[in-house]
Amino acid sequence: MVQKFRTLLLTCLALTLTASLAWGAPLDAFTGKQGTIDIAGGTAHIPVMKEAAKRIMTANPEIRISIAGGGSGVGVQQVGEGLVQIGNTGRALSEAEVAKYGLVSFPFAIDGVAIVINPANGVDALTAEQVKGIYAGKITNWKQIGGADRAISLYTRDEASGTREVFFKKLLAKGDIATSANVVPSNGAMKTAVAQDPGAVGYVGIGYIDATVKAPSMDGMIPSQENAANGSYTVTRKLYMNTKGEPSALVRTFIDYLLTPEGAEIIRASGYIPLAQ
Amino acid sequence: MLALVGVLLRNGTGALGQALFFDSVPPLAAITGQVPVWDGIWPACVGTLSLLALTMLLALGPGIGCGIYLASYASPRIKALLGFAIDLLAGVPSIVMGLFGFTLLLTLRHSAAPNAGPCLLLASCCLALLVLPVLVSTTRGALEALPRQLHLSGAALGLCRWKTMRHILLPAAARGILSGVLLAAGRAAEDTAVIMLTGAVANAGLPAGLTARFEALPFTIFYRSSQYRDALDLQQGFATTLVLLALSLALLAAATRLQRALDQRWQGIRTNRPTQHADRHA
Amino acid sequence: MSVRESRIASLVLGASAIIVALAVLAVFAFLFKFALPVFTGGQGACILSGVWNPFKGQFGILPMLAASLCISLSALLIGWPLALGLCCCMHGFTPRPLGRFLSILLRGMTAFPTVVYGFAAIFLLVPVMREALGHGSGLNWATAALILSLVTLPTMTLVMDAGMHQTERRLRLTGAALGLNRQQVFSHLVLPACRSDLLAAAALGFARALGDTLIPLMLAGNAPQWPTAASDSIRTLTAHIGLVLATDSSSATYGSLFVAGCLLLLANMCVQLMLRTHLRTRGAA
Amino acid sequence: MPNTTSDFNPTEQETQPIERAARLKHVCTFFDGVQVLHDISLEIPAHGITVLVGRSGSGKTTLLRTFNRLNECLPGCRTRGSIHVSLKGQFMDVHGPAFRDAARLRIHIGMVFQTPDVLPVSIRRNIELPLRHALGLPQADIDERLQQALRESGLWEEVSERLHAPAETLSGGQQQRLCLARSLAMHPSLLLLDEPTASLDSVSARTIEALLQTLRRRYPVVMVSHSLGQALRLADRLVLMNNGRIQHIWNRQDGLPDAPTLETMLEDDTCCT
Repeated sequence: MVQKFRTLLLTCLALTLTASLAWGAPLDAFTGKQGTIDIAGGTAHIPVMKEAAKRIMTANPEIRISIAGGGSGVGVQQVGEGLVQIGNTGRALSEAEVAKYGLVSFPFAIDGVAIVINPANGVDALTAEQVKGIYAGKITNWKQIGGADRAISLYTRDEASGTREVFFKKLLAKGDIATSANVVPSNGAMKTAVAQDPGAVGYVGIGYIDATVKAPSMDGMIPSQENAANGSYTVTRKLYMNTKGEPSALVRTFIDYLLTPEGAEIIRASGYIPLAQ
Repeated sequence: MLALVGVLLRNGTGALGQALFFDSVPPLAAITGQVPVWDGIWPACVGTLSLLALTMLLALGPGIGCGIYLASYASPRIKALLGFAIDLLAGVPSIVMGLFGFTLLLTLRHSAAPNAGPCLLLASCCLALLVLPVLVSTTRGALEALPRQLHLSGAALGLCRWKTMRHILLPAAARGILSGVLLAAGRAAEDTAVIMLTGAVANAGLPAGLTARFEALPFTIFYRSSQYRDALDLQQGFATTLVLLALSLALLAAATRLQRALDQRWQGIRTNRPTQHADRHA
Repeated sequence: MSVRESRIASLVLGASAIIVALAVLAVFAFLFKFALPVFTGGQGACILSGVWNPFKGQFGILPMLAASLCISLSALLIGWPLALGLCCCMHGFTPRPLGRFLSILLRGMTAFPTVVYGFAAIFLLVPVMREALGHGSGLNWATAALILSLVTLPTMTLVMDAGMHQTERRLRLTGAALGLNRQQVFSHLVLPACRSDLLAAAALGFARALGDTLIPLMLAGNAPQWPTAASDSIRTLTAHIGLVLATDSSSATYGSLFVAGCLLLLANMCVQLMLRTHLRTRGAA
Repeated sequence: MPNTTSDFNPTEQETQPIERAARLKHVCTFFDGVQVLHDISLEIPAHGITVLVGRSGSGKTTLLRTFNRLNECLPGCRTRGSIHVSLKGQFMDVHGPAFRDAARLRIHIGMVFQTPDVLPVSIRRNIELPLRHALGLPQADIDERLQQALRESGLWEEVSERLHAPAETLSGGQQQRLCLARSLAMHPSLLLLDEPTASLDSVSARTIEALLQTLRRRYPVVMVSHSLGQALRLADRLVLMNNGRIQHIWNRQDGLPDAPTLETMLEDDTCCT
């Protein structure tokens, strides 16, 4: 029995060792460091943060990283109050926020925000005007814009959402959002809701789009990460990490890690476009 | 209800397995915490259990103590006043309790402990407050439901108030009190709203101490239901609900067994029922 | 030795009572303390108004208060008669094995985590409701109320059952001696004698429905509008707190959190006071 | 042992050999302001059975409970007057300021209630529990007293085989004898019985009565009885109560009244009002 455990332990050690050797170069920056990094904020960032944290903690168990969501607003507030070391936002900080808390921003990726509808919906193209009409509550049935006879159900994000802010500014041009719109608390919840509701219209970060939802073209622009990267899709935003003042050594290492090629690979795998350093 | 469980089982069983708990990390290494688990729910299980233990540790003493106090020590005025306060506390929604934890934290940060953050201890304190009224009122109820004669018997035998309580009333009411404890533990294990605001996060690994953030099963379920990215994630979500369900039911079963054992130890062993019946008419 | 032990016991018990009392005070004091600046700062009128649109400087949370009350009342309307019906089943209106099975099932249901209901309902009930109502998203008042009634059902049933169990034990023999069968004893003697238990169950169910966060957050749609129809997507105070906690801590949005918390406390206090006055007048009569 | 006679502070030492077990002087008891006992003065002889009779509500049970101050356990009760009880050979004021702890009094006064009040524990623990926790006796003494008390109450033959069974499985008569045994095991200075046979069938009642006949020589007994027949059979001293007052006292050596006379007196409540 003991023998078995020992073999198992040895295998584990060996695995860890090979793993750390394989990822050698960028993760080397963490060797010998220890401490805690708490991360909170934008929900779009979570997959990236999680993968990065997984690799770092596997290579160096002395470092503990905790990741919470909550939305961009939470990110600003918690990092501002000093509750976390990194607060993620899916939008640029306002001047008031920077001034109030003394925050420093580190953009690391680009994400597009796209309208999504149920795959069963026949509509394939929308214009910005139509979207404004839909969200203002003026267009209430899909047949008014060439779809089937079905009532439109609106989905929007909560006020703390960076996705909402981008959508609101760049696509709606700060137009009205009807109060009857359903409010969902995250990108994932948006996708779940739209995937289930045949009459739904909502918006998510492009990284979240998969086969369960459909993203119609917008004013002729096809929403995809390539188009967002080359500038032919304009409803985009940057994803930021924010720290209160200059980051500590450990946090700085974490941020730098995401800007290495390995970091870029993680970002790409999560569906975003890495920002070249 | 059965349909609900059925659907959960159908959708969830597929994902039940080692991978659900430990992802790709070898179980032994994961359990001992040598290798952090990221996509498994093992840290959440440990988180929930430690949260539960800490909460009950904090709540049991004052809860049961206050229940006893109200049942037999308090003056009528205090009884009415404190009883009302407890009823009010019982009605505080869990999200408001979470909000309280949050305000408490902000206050602490601006005064005594500038480095305090959301953590296991804070979450347990708020959860303890949440389940306190359950403990107090079931303890009080169980004691007050005992026949008045039992108080008199104790006194007539020359036992003082505390000894009557300790040796006669408490054991007689143990069953009721235990069901209160169970109810409280159940609420503490399932509550999401409180810990959402006071320390539960999506990923933290095994709980690292009282002042660290932690993962918890109910929060993980809530998180997966809104953040899942693919079918596997969803299936794991279902499986996680099954795990939480199993945990709750295990708690229930354990308490029922304990109740039976207590009864037997206290009341004596019931044997040969037929003869006993004959004795009655002897 | 015995004297000392009992003195220590009274001290410990008294101390725990004081701890509990302090805890209650602390909860209320903190929330009111954080809500107070909202009113003294002049945001009070703005928050206690009817429109929520933070981008236009409108921070009214009254629609959410209405939504909270509507959802919990309708959950009560569905759940309470059901609970009463279940109680009848458990007290002699169905064969004994079924009654026993129900009682075990209900006890098990109390152990069901709320979040499980929410999770399952998103994938089971929501599509059904969408089709049944013909329009809307399926995330609405009706869906949330239905699930909430299911969540509060076991608690209400068990509270009723506990009261009835006692009363029935007291009255069964008397009733039987009067020539009544079990059902008649139940409906003519036990039920009227348990009026206050029925009421307490209702109050408890209402309070739990009012205080639940996850079900409305996951199922009611969260649109900050006045509830007008069962298919409306609405936002409760609890869900509002969950959604909005995230915002910048100086705005009126943030202040609205604490006002919402206080409103919930006040609503709950009203229920408690009503229950108490009722019990007292009944007790005096 | 802390609860022995040594820590009593006798307020009144009787010089002559004690001939009485207890003495009440001018005792008045109120419940929520309503007077239940009016100026009761009564002596209980050191030997024999004193039986209290009277109609329902005449204050018999309340009077019985003044001896061990059990009324204080009920809400809203207030008692005035002096109560002296002979405890382990010392005649002491148990209601005065020097005697604060009623529990110390009650371990010396055994009480049996109208309905058998067995604790919801095993037969053995019913007797053990007060011995261990009220008297603090070591296990050896407890075992000895247990057996002795069960033999005294005539239960030993019936229960020695199943001491670990729940006491509730005993018949009513057995339960009542168990309660008696529980009191006897405490070696009481005074035994209070509150209609001990009221809830029993006539055969069980006879068993208890026979038991009391054997106990009367060893313990002073105060007993409430509803049955005039029983009262006349057992009483060495008969106290008739009416409306919270003592109406008449008879001693056996002076002759007890016959049953019809007593019945007439019970029915006639005009004499005292």
